[in-house]
This record gives sequence, structure tokens and C-alpha cells, in this order.
Amino acid sequence: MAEHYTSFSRDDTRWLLQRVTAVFLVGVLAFHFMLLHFVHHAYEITLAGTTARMSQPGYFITMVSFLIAGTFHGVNGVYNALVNQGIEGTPRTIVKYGLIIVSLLLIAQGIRVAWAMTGGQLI
Amino acid sequence: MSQSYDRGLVENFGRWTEFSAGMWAWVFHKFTGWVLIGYLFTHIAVLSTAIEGASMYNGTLQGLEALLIVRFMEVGLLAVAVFHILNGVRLLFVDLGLGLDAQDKSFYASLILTGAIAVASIPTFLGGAF
Amino acid sequence: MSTHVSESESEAQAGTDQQTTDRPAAQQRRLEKKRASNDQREQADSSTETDEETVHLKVFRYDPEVKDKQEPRFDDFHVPAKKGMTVLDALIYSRDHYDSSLTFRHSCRQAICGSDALFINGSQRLGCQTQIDELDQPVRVEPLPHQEVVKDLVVDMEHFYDQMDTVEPYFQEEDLPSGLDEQRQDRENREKIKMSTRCIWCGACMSSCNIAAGGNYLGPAAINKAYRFVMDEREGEDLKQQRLETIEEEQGVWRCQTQFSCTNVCPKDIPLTEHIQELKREAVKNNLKFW
Amino acid sequence: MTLHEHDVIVVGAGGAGLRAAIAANEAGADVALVTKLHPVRSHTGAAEGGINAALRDGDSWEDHAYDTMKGSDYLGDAPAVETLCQDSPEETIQLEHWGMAFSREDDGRVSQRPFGGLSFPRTTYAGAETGHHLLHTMYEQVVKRGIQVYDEQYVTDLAVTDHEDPEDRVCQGCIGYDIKTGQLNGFVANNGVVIATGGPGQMYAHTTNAVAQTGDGQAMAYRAGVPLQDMEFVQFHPTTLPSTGVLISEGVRGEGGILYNSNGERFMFEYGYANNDGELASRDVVARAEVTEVNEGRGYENDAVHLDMRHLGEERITDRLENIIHLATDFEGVDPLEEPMPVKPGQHYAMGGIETDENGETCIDGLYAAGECACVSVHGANRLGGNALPELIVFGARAGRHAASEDGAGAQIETGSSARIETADIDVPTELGRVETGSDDAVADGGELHSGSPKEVVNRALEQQRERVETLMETDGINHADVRSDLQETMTENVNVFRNEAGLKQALKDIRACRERYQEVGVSDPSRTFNTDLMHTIETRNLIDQAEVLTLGALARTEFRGAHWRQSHQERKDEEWLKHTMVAWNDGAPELYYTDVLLEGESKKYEPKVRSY
Ligand SMILES: Cc1cc2nc3c(=O)[nH]c(=O)nc-3n(C[C@H](O)[C@H](O)[C@H](O)COP(=O)(O)OP(=O)(O)OC[C@H]3O[C@@H](n4cnc5c(N)ncnc54)[C@H](O)[C@@H]3O)c2cc1C
Ligand code: HEM
Ligand code: SF4
Ligand code: F3S
Ligand code: FES
Repeated sequence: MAEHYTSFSRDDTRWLLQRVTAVFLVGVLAFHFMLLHFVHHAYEITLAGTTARMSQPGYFITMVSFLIAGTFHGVNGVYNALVNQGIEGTPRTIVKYGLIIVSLLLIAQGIRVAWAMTGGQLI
Repeated sequence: MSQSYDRGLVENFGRWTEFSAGMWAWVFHKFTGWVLIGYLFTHIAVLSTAIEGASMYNGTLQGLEALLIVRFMEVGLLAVAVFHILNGVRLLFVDLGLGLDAQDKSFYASLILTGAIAVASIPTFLGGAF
Repeated sequence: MSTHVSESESEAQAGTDQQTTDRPAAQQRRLEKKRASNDQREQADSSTETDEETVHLKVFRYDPEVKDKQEPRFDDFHVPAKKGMTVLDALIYSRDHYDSSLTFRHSCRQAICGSDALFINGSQRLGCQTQIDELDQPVRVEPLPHQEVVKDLVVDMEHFYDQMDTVEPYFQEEDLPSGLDEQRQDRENREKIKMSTRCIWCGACMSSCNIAAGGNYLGPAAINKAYRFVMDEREGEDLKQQRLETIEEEQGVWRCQTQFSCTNVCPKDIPLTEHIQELKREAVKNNLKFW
Repeated sequence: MTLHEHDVIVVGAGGAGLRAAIAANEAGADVALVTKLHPVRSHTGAAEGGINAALRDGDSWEDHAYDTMKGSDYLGDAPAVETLCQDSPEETIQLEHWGMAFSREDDGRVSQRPFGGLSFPRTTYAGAETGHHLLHTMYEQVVKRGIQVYDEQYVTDLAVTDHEDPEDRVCQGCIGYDIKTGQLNGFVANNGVVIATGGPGQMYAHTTNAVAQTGDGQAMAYRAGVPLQDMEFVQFHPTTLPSTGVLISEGVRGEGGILYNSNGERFMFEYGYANNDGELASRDVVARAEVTEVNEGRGYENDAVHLDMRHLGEERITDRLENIIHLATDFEGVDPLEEPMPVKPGQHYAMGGIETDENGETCIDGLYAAGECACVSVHGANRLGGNALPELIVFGARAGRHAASEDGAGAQIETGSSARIETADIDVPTELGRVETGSDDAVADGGELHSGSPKEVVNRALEQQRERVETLMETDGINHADVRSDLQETMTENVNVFRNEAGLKQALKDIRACRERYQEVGVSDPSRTFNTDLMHTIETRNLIDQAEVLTLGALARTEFRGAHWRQSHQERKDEEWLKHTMVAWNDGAPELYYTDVLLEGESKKYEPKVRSY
């Protein structure tokens, strides 16, 4: 008889978060696209405009959540894809922590940029 | 046991002509997902110029926008994002157990809609590029 | 008209001198005689039949022990067409009339034993359940993809059986009514598990799923089997809990990427994807106690 | 070559084999299932209708027994029939307790429906796939108990000691051929071997039985010295699809489906086969009517007549007979909503088989049989629909329990030639039994008896089977498929629903010719891996043996009883024929004799009545 799989890493939390972030992203991404490509055309973007938007706390918070949700969603997706491809053992552990570190760096850098974009004007 | 024949990788990838709608949806969703996360990284990298100051930021952005190729890539990005969103919504419905019978139709609908939106957005994206 | 003796047949003859060394002479002679008589029969067939009345099959051949079959190849068979003929009928005809070494599993001829799931014209189907005149010719018949080939159309099913066993595919209620009393089950609940109990273990779904290919993913059939017990109210809450834990393990439901090909190929029309998705929701619900 | 040792070896893993294995396991024995198909591939899965069990108020096992005796045309043995009817409720509920997905009533209890020949709706069912659920539920229990299963292991012969009198012989095990590797294995059974190999439908060209239904168990037991009982009683189902033999259930006629001949006539009425019941007449009547139509030139191609249900309307058809639409389109390429379905009679069930008592034991010590391959006898001359599945679980369980531990009540049914009341004296047109060639007996006989300790007996049998296989592999011979199709042809032609002396004699001659030609078969596939050619070749030999027994019994029985019809003897002759036919192999010289029918039940005697419904 088949041996039972012993690794009890339940993936339901990540699965659920992937869906929850997706729902969130649908809204924000659409908003983001509309705003920066249709309302303001991308080629018209200047830091001044960006700063104006970023200085509004609501917008700032939205963008930071957007970043965090997007990063989680994307990186988790990539990790799942690799696991499905059959990555096991040490390579998998490396990939896992590698992805976590990269995500944290991305988020940190993103927030730093966003902060810079406020030009210290955040009220 | 006597040896048996393993048809190997051909089995996994060689049969793409026989893929069904659900498989294509999966392939495209993966592909678009990877493009998007890749883009997110570059996007942040580009935006990081904001730390260097306004001229750097404006210069980089406008410099990029001046390149025709970037404009086309933006259309591509939009298409990728739109497909990922539409199919993502389709998948969310599947997760909720809704409309499973129409899973192939909704995939085709996502494809068509993506195409339509991408085409419709061309004027906006290419506006001012020439 | 063409004969069923394919290109490979001439290859086989070319390799004759090699074969004589590792086959008993009697066997060799017999094979030769067999071939000759096959040719004759073929000719007899050809003279009475016209092309429209035959079905052209291209069948995957492989045998680890037979020299000219060690390298997989396709053989052609031309079988007299009959109304109502299935792919399995055509294979049986080919075996009984042209080449008795053609090997495939089959038994019931009525889509209930699950022996003859094959890859027919690019899709997983039961040979006995597939009318040949609905297919484009030549009809290409191969063993199920993603499983090792033992010989010709026979694949190794061990992995599939192991996956089935993993979900503890048996009713385990200990708290049974005594004597001739039944466990009551309402109609709705029976209806709910009805489709899931129809599985005939043919393995078509597993073979069609890209995720199950090569990996250790439990696969749609085993998950469906788990569904059959999880949803059966005759088993108590504790068991349900335990079962949900099994299917939630690493290689369980979360691996499914909703490709739907399992649902598309299942000869018993079991809504596999739906069952898998329902189990995912069930698992999430179960873990988020406040749902 | 490996030797496996277990307390109980069960050969065959259909409903009967699985139940036997579970029972033996519960009795504490170390049991193994040896089967040529993976258990879930067994043909029990094809049964649709249901399981007869007296479960409800207003019903009783006595009524079930009465119906069964009447249905058997008084050729069933009362102790066996009563055992069946008494044990069936408990065994059926046991299946429920194992989780079988029965259809349900509003109150949550299992559903029952009416069935032909039953005085109470006691056929317990699970949709239109009762057999499938029964088979899978029991296999699940086998997995749960961790019972060892050797699947794709083809049993070629039994290992039986060589005592002169079969009643002194002991069965020590059997020999299996591992289909995947081509290796022969010995199975030593410390307590007993249970044969549960199912029906022999492949004797006929057209059958509802699976391709694997070659009656290997019957043939092996027969050659080991156990008589085959009442083999002439074969049930033919009137509505099977001509291309494949797939069964179209009685439900179609029950709902109002009509049979037409090629003149468009509703022949059941127009030619007076059944003026009252028409299409709803009993299976054998309808089957004979169809064959008459075809013989008189009013059939369609494929020797079929048409079964039309279009007038029922799409709604009613999809509501009640949905699975029929799938069957007809998938297996016959006919859409029954658009055109009538071609149907013809097909072999369906063998009432006869290996002679056993109510505990499943044969006259050979340690050899048991259960299921369709056995003849206890509960079906007598004709099986009632829904009585085979209870037979599997009731007698499967009993055989398994008894094989595991010798205790338990003694049986009332006597077995072996000591039960003989009379030796038959009939004219046969040809020699029967073993072909004397002097040399290649291994091929022709498929088995011999051996002496020594259990292991020695098994080892000798193993050696002999190895020789047999080698000979078959090396023989430069003809294809068994040709012999098999000749055999099927003559059986279909001469030993079908219509039987007469000339035809039966012709059949015996043809069977003899097949037997002689079989001396020359060879296996042309040189491979040891999954050599189905070899397996089918051995099966064909088994079919020949059984066809001979069947035809011999049919020739001897000059009466019309149950499923057995004779042209010049069109009535039931109770004074002369209230007895079982037995054929014993007698080391190669088949002998026909008779035993008593036991009509004396626990508390009453079943007086033969006219079988009319
Ligand atoms: C289409 C159809 C519908 C039916 N409907 C009903 C119904 O509604 N109600 C009812 O009561 N009965 C019904 N019957 C009858 C009933 O299903 C069968 O009589 C019964 O299933 C036989 O079961 P079994 O266990 O004896 O044999 P099977 O299920 O046939 O199993 C035989 C087993 O023996 C194994 N075997 C055979 N030969 C060998 C060998 N040489 N070595 C090793 N293993 C071997 C096989 O692998 C298999 O596992 C129906 C039959 C058919 C064909
Ligand atoms: C805007 C709405 C979005 C929706 C509705 C959405 C939806 C989904 C869903 C449901 C999945 C899971 C597929 C599965 O596991 O079966 C997924 C995967 C993924 N998503 Fe998104 N997504 C969105 C935006 C994004 C964004 C912005 C990114 C990039 C940052 C992204 C990157 C990915 C990646 C990389 C995957 C994994 C793909 C794979 O399986 O390889 N998604 N998406
Ligand atoms: S779920 Fe369907 S496809 Fe899969 S094994 Fe069962 S019957 Fe076959
Ligand atoms: S094909 Fe595979 S990915 Fe899921 S829906 Fe079916 S199991
Ligand atoms: S032969 Fe049994 S499923 Fe096709």
C-alpha cells in the first residue's frame, strides 16, 4: 500500500490569500491603469503630479497595499508554479527563502520610493 | 518487473496541439502572471528614480515613453494584464463553483475581450508617440 | 488497396538475422509462417473489400523483449468496417485476424470495468465506448500518456492505484446500528455523492491532467474518491475532519489548477473539477472556523 | 517461480471472491486474492438491476424462497434456496454498513423495487449500477483489511492430490501466471482454495458477459475431479445489442417499448408468441420468439429485430431510461430517440457450474466454489433477476468462512459421486474428453494430479504448468482465436435457445473437432511481458471442456424446463427429470450421471407447480 504523505504543510491559507489579493487587485489594478494611462497619459507623468497624488494619505495607503498585495500574489504564484513543476527538497527551500527575501526587498524599496514620492508632504 | 517505456517529456509538452480550453487557460494565466510579476519588479526599479529627484524621474519616464518600442510593450502589458484579470475573475468563479459548465466559453470570452480591449487602447497608448 | 502490413513489418524482416540469434528457431519459423498467412488473409480481405469499407488504425507498438518492438513504432491495421463498431472491436479484430501479439487490456465491452482507457486520436477515451465512425481516419491509438508503457497499449497502473489507496478509500464508520437496521441517509445526500461513486478507475482523468503528470499529485480520481466519503453523511464529523486533512496535504487539492481536462475526458461524466473545488472550499471553511 | 503461502487462497475477485476473502479474513485466516483482472475490473460491476432480500414488513424469507423455487422450475435445492433467502437480508445490510451507495427512500432506508417473478418488491438497488457499487464497496473493504491481492495473475490450474476417488483428493493450492512478467507462481493454501471465477459466457459468440468470462474455474475444478452440475441451463437475455452484446434492460419493455420484425409487425402478438403479455413475456419466451422471426426471414441484418421506444416520447425516455440512450449511442451507434434499436438474444447467465454444498464446499477436500461459477443450486433451471448478487454475498461469505475454519454446521446437500442416483445412458456421436496423443498431454490437459506433501503437490503442479506454458510458447501452431470462434459458432448455432437432437449431436462433433485442433495451437507472441495471447489460448481450452459438458447435458435432458427447451420434448417431465445432471471428468473420460433434487425445505416441501406468471 502507498505510503501516506507526511508533509502536513497545509496550503489553504496561501490559497485563500491568493484569491483575496486577486479580488483586491482587480479593483486597484483597474484603477491604477485608468488613472495612469487613460486619465493621465503615461508620457505626461511628472514627479510633481506623482507627488501630488502620493501626498494624499488615502492614495498612499492604497498604493502601498497594492504593492504588498501584488507582491504577495505574484511571488506566491511563482512559488506555486515551481512547486507544481515538481521542485523538491533543498532547491525548494532555497527558492522559498529566496522569494521571501526578494519580496521583502521589493516591498521595502517600493515603500521607500513611495515615501520619496510624497516629497515629505504626506499629511 | 520488466522494464517499461517512459515517454518522458514529450508527454508533457509535446501534445500542446491537443490541449483543451482549460489547459490553454492555465498556460496563458501562468504566462501572464509571470510577465506581471516581472513587470512589477521593473516598474518599481524605474520608479526608484524618484529618489534621485524630479529631473531624473521625469527624464527617465519621458525618455522611456519616447521610445516607440516601449509604447508597444505597454499595449502588450495591458493585454497581458487584462487577460490575467479576466481569466483571474473566471478562476475566482470556478473556485466558487459557479458557472463550471461554461468554463470553456468563459475562457474564449476572456480571450476575445482581451483582444478587443487591447486594440481599443492602441490610440491611447500610442497617442503623442509619433 | 493497402495492406495492414506496415513499413515496420519490412523493418522487422530486415532485422531477421539478429532475431534468429535470440529466439528459438521454432518460434522464428512460426512467426514467419504467421506473417505469410497474415499476408494471405490480407489479400483475401482486399479482394472482397473496397477502401471505404475499411477502417484504418494506427496502433502504438512496444515490447521491451522483442527486438523489433523495442523501439516504439506505429503499426497500421485495416479492419472491415461495420455499423456500430467501436475502437475496441477494431482492436480485437486486428488481434484475432492479423497479429495475435497485439496487446491491450479489455474485458467488459460496456464501459464498466475501466480496463481500456486509451489515447485515441489525441484524447483519453474508453475504446469500448468510442464509435469508430465518429473519428477521423486514420484512427491513432496509443497507450495513456503520462504512464509508463508496459507493452503495446498496456500501461503501468500502479501509481494510479497507489494514489487511490492514499485517500483511504473505504467506509470507516464504527458506530453502526445493530442487526438489520440500516444507517439512514437522506435522498439529497445520496444524490450529492451519486456522481462521485460512479468512478470505474479507468485512469483517463489522471492521464489527462498536466499537474498529475510525473509528479505525486493525488490526482482527480483519488480526490473524487475522497469527496465520495467526505460528503457521505453516514461517516461522522471526526472522520470527515481526518479525510479533509489527507486531501489537504501537500499533494492534495491545492495542486489542482482547474484545467478541466479531467472533467472533459471522464467517461462517466463525473464533474471532477467541481468536486475538487468544492473540497477546497470545504477545507478552507473548515480551517476558518468562523465561516 | 515463487511459492506463496497463505491459509486461504481465493481465485477470482468479483463479488463472490471479494466476499469470500473478507469472510475468511474475519475468521482470522491469512487470505490472498488471486485474480486475472484487477478486482474492480470484474464483471460483477456490470450488474444493473439489484439484490433480492426480504427486508421489509410484509415480506419474508419464506416468500423469497417460494418465488425462487418456482422460478427455478423446481430444480433448485431447497436447503440452498432457503439458505440464500435467510442470509440475504443480513448480507445486504452488511453492504449498507460498509457504505454501499444504495438508492434511498424518503425515510432514509434503502430502496427496493419490483422484479420479474417476485411476489414482493424486494430487489434492493443502487441506481442502474447495483453491481458496480457492490463490487467497489467490497473491494474497499478488502483494501481496508489489507488483504493481499495478486492482481493480473492468471490461475492456470489447481494443485490437487492424485487419489483415485475424487472424494479422497485434497486441494493444496493453485498455480498462477503473472501476466505482467510471465512468471509462474505457486500458491500454497493451508486451509483451502475458493474458486470464484464467474461465468463462462465466452462459450457463445454473443453474450452479455465480459471477454474475461471464460469459466476457467469451472474447467479447472472439473478436471480436478469435481462434477459440473446442470450446465445445460443457460439464460439468454432477449434484448442485447447485436454488435457488442451489451444488455438493454427489461425496463425498456416495462415502460412500453415495442418489438418489431422487418415487416414492421409487432410479432409478439401477430404471431401469437405471447398473446397476453406481448413484449413483457418472460425472457426465454421473448428470446425464442426473436430467433424464430429471424430464422423465418423476418429479421434485420445481424440477426436482429427492432426494439422501438420512440413513441414513449423524449421526455419520458430521458426521465426513466436515460442510460439506455447512452448505451445505444455509445455501443451501437444508434440514437434511440431517432430510430429503433436493433436487439437480439444473447447468452446472459449460467445456472449450472461447480457442484457445491450450502457451505460452498466441493467433493474435493479444501476446494470451495462460490458465485456464478458454482452451482449450489439456487437457480435450478432458471435464475430470477436479482438473485445472482445475493448468491455472491451469501455463498461467498459462507465459502470464505468455511475455508478459513472447518467448523460450522454440516451441509445437507451431498456432493461428489456418492450422491449419484443413476448413471446416464445416452448416445453420443463422438468420443468425448481427453484426446489421446501419447505425448503433448501437458498442453491438452492443462493439468494433472500429484502426490506428496502440500508443497510438493504445488511444486509438481508448478513444474507441470511450466512445461505446458513452454510447450505452448514453442509450438509452431495455429491461432487459438480460430478454434475459439469455431466453438462459439457451433454453440450459438446449435446449443442456443432452440435445441434439438440433431443440432446437439452436431455440436458435440464440432466441439470434438475443436478439441482436436486445439492440440495444434501455439502462441505466436514470443514475449513474456503481458502475453495475453498465451492467456487467451489457455482460456480457449477451458471453454472447450465446458462446452462439451453443457452440450452433453442438453442432449441428455429430453424435456423443456426453465431455460432449457427441446424441440421434440416440449413439456416439463417431473417424473423422469426432477434430477440434476452431473458430468465428471473422470481423468479424461467424461461421465454423465444424475443426483436428486432436494425439494424438502426446513419446514415444508416445495411441490412442483406449473411455472406460469
Ligand atoms: C450485464 C449483466 C447484468 C446482470 N444483472 C444482474 C442483476 O441485476 N442482479 C443480479 O443478481 N445478477 C445480475 N447479473 C449476474 C451477476 O452479475 C453475475 O452472476 C455475478 O456478478 C458473477 O459474479 P462472480 O463473483 O461470480 O464473478 P465475476 O464478477 O465475473 O468475477 C470473476 C473473477 O474471477 C477472476 N478470474 C476468472 N478467471 C480467472 C483465472 N483463471 N485466474 C484468476 N482469476 C480469474 C476474474 O478476474 C474476476 O475477478 C448480471 C450479469 C450481467 C452480465
Ligand atoms: C488584477 C487582478 C488579478 C487577478 C484577478 C488575479 C488572479 C489570479 C489568480 C486567481 C491566480 C491563481 C491561479 C491559480 O492558482 O490557479 C493568479 C496567479 C498569478 N498571478 Fe494574478 N491576478 C491579478 C493580478 C496580478 C498581478 C498584478 C500580478 C503581478 C504582480 C499577478 C501575478 C500572478 C502570478 C505570477 C500568478 C501565478 C501564475 C502561475 O500559476 O504561474 N497577478 N492570479
Ligand atoms: S474519475 Fe472518471 S476518468 Fe477518472 S478514473 Fe474515474 S471514471 Fe476514469
Ligand atoms: S485536469 Fe488536473 S488540474 Fe485539476 S481540474 Fe483536473 S485535476
Ligand atoms: S472494456 Fe471495460 S471499460 Fe471498456
